Amino acid sequence: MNTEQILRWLQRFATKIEQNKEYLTELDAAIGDADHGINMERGFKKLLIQLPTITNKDIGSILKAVSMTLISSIGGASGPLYGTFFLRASSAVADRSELDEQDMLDMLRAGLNGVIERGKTQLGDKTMLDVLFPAVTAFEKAVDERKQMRDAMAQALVAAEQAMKDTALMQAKKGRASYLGERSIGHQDPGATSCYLMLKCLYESL
Amino acid sequence: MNTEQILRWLQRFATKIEQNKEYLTELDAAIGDADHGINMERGFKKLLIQLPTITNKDIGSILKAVSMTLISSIGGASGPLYGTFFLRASSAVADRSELDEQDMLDMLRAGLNGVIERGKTQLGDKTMLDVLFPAVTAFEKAVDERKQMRDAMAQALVAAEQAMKDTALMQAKKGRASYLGERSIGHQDPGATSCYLMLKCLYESL
Amino acid sequence: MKKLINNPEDFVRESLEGMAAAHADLIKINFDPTFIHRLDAPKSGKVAIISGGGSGHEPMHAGFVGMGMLDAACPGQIFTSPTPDQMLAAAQAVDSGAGVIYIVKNYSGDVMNFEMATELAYSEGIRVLNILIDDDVAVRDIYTQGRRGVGTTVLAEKICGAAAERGYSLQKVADLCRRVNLSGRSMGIALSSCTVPMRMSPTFALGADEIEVGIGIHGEPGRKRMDLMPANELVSMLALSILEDSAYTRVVREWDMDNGKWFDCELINQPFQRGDRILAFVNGMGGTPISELYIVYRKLAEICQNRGIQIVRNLIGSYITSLEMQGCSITLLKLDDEMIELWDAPVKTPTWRWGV
Amino acid sequence: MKKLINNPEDFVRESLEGMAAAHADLIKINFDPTFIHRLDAPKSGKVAIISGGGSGHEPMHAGFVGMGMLDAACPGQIFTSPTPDQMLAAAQAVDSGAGVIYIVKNYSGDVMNFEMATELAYSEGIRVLNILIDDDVAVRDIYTQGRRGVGTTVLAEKICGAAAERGYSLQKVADLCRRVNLSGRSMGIALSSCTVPMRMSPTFALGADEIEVGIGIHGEPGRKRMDLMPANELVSMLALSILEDSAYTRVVREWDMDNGKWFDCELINQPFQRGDRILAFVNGMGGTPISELYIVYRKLAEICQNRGIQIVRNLIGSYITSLEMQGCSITLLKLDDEMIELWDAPVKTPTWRWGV
Ligand SMILES: Nc1ncnc2c1ncn2[C@@H]1O[C@H](COP(=O)(O)OP(=O)(O)O)[C@@H](O)[C@H]1O
Ligand SMILES: Nc1ncnc2c1ncn2[C@@H]1O[C@H](COP(=O)(O)OP(=O)(O)O)[C@@H](O)[C@H]1O
Ligand SMILES: [Mg+2]
Ligand SMILES: [Mg+2]
Ligand SMILES: [Mg+2]
Ligand SMILES: [Mg+2]
Repeated sequence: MNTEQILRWLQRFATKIEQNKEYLTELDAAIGDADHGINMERGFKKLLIQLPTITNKDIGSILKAVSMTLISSIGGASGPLYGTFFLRASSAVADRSELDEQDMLDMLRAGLNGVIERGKTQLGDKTMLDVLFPAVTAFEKAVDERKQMRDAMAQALVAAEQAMKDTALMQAKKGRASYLGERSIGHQDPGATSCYLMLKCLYESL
Repeated sequence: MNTEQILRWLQRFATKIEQNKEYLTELDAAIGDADHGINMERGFKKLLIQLPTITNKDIGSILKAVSMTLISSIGGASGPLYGTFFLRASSAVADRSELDEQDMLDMLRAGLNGVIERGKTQLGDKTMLDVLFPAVTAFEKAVDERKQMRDAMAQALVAAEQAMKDTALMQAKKGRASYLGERSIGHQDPGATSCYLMLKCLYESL
Repeated sequence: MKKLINNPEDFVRESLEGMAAAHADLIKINFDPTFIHRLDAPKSGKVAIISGGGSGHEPMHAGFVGMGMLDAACPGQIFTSPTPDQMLAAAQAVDSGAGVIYIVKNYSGDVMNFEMATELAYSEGIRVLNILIDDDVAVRDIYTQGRRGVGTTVLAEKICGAAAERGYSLQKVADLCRRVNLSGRSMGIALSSCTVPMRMSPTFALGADEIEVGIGIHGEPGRKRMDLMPANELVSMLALSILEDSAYTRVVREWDMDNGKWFDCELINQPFQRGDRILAFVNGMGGTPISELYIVYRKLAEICQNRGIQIVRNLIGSYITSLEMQGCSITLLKLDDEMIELWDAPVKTPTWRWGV
Repeated sequence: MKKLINNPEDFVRESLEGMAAAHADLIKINFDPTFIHRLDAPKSGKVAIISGGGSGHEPMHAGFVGMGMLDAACPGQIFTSPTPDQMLAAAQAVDSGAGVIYIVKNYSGDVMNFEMATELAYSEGIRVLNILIDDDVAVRDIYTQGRRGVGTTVLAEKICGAAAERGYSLQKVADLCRRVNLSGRSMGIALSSCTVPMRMSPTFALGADEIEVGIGIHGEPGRKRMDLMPANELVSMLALSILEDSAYTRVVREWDMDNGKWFDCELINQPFQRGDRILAFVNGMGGTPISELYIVYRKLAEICQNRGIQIVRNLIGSYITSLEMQGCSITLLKLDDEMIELWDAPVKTPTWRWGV
């Protein structure tokens, strides 16, 4: 995956967030405070403005810049989480302008670990982690099986989609949805959903 | 009209107010602040408790006591107006235990003048005055025509009933209803209505 | 409409009992007849300021009782004027001999009850004066008993309270109170109706996007119904109604303390003009969050600045309310040095406390 | 739901601009990144207290910036945590070198953003500590990230602000703040939902006679839905949930300033007991008239008295709100002599002013 594809990914993801602003907000309305789409869109609108100014940078620098923008404009729970994801991802691929399958795995895993540490979340807490973790695991398995980038990512995406749907079965233990107790069961998690969109855009940009 | 009849009048009026609490309040809701029935009932409930304690007094003293009770418990616009009505009425018949037609006229006229002075109202302002004034005028005419108490009061009541209905045609110029401007037209005045009830009870007590 | 109340009949009493329990260091409440008074009243040599009116406008007036403001307040039932016996008892409780001023909002009920109280207090040998507040420009005075008393009441009570605390004479406090009234104008809007506890249905009905412009503090209508507009446009409408109001002349009744009778006196509010220094008061009607009041103030400050009118003091919050009504009112008060100094003077009441 | 706003996106900015215009003698507002700070900050030798959180809870926090309370406040979008860059910029603006304390309410978003800010401020050489407020007994901590931060936040900011003003060291203010948190408990109810301006439909739906017990300040659910009851019964329910709450133990993360890393520390709130001296705080959620809050206080005072718990200070009003939500919360804070003295200490902010 080269710099251009990384930029395409970010561009696509930002656009996807814009298109799904209402949808993500409605998901958050059911079990949270009805702002996940609004929060994400605030950050990714900024990113869309910023992207043209960072096209000539390496992948690490691009992801770092993305991280800073998201951290300083999303707020809420998703701001630090997506911000940390991109921050850690950027460190894993510093100075690079091309990523092979292993680099991609390192990048995703670094981001994943960032989310876990920042959010103090566990699997099954009904958060974005419940999509990110199985997706990265599936990607790793595919890479171990020597799958090419596109195929490996396709497998990750299949896992991510199922995992996203499965969050509906979980009772939230982190974030605003947790205050609902059992009432959070039956609703798909908004952060998990935006995280799936991020991975989908990544796949589509390859 | 003797002391007993006066007491019967007050008793009847108080009961009538209790029965018409909702109705008077609804009339006030349309063009005022929805409390005329509540206000009147607060005062007349007190009066009902007080009445047994003043049965052995003369008419002037009874009316004075009534006045004090109403003044200190009704509040709003109707408190001082009914209070002043009974206060002035009491002065006109001080120390008396029996009233003839002329005494009754003096009493009503004194009360009427009290209402005019206290309220600074004119005829046609859409207030209780618009019932009280034509009723007293009709009573006076009947007394001039040498009608007996019951007949004279019957004539007053006919005038009062028509006058009460006619308040619906007027635009309010005093009290809360006046802020409605032309929107006050088409609604019967609550104070005029309670005033009609007072006169009706007076007639029925004879 | 849901409310945090018990029996609606007990609303006023229980709320006052809560106040008394909460502010036992400042005020005392007397029941039957009901009035709230300063713990330290009567204060020797000090003119006493008493106000009152229907309940449902809290914190006005009970919240303003204390050092530097009111000596006593007489609460009526919800939206119903209190009675003369309350006012008389309050005057008797707080009069030091230096006299009493009743500050009265111009509504039929309040005016009549306070007039009776004035006569009663006079007959009991109390030196008493009666000053009317009538500042609501929304009211067409041609077919009413004149403008209603609204926001300027709050400001008059603060300023005159400070004057009385400083030892102003009865006549001087009365003159000042009249001057404050002649320097203030107000207008309000309602986004929703209030609901009187005894009735539990809304006082008036507004459509989903409708507002009432020129609302009174009891839910009385004002100028017109219209569709909700952005805050900036609403504020412009209110501010211009006030700033462009021409001279307002009317005759009011005041008490002649020496001869024991009423006399008519003509009063005139002069229009605002470029160069005026003012106090800008943005008031919430009870159900409006303060964040929205600041949005209102923002636009109001801009309008005043553009017209060369200088806001030198401001007050933003819910001080004269209409139960849980949503909406706001704006009061602009032209200030002079004396009024500024008195505004800044120390105050210590359940609602307000500064300088001490 | 109607609101006095312009474009919903401009709500927070315009409201802050109104505040800045109204209180230019006390505070200054910086935009991009957004924070409100004391005019006179940094104050040499003084520990700086910074708080922040989503907007929509006004007057908290911006209304508490000023002498004797906060040095800076960082407002986020409505109900959305502010961002680390705001918090860092605020710290840089008000730090005198004596250090900075972030007072953080326990919500995922606030905690994560403030943790990032703490790390950033540390890396910029600022002596920074991070104290959590988690006082909402309505929350079942078994399946959440613990109790939410609500009313105790307001009291902690007043008390710690006074301590910082007196020259307490960074560690001493932090210890005090932790102690306040360990001495306070809260719970609230909603009679109606709030409506977020960007969405304009109610956050949650309640039936005509339904209330939400244990409501959070963003409209999050708490313990249960039930039918409206008389105020006295609701107050009993809230008060007993607080007074009978047993010892509450949890592990929170704090910042080790010397080694630049997080460490876990176990905290315990002890239950209230007979003989305790407390501050009783009855808070309105934004749309509740103060008259109703006094009805709540009346019953609360009675309950405390019956249990031998002595209310020595109280606070009644809308200080930590949820837009125009109707309802209230009760916070009880166990006091000691030091806390009482600091509570009484002078304060001068847009919302609070006494002693000066
Ligand atoms: N501690 C956490 N760890 C990981 N993800 C979390 C955590 N808390 C919340 N989230 C995610 O954040 C999403 C909500 O984001 P958003 O609505 O933008 O923020 P907020 O909850 O502050 O309103 C949730 O759906 C969940 O996926
Ligand atoms: N100035 C006045 N003179 C005579 N009657 C008046 C005056 N003002 C009001 N009223 C009467 O009082 C009635 C309203 O009484 P009520 O509702 O009890 O008091 P309030 O208007 O204070 O709520 C009106 O219907 C009207 O008949
Ligand atoms: Mg959310
Ligand atoms: Mg009425
Ligand atoms: Mg009334
Ligand atoms: Mg949020």
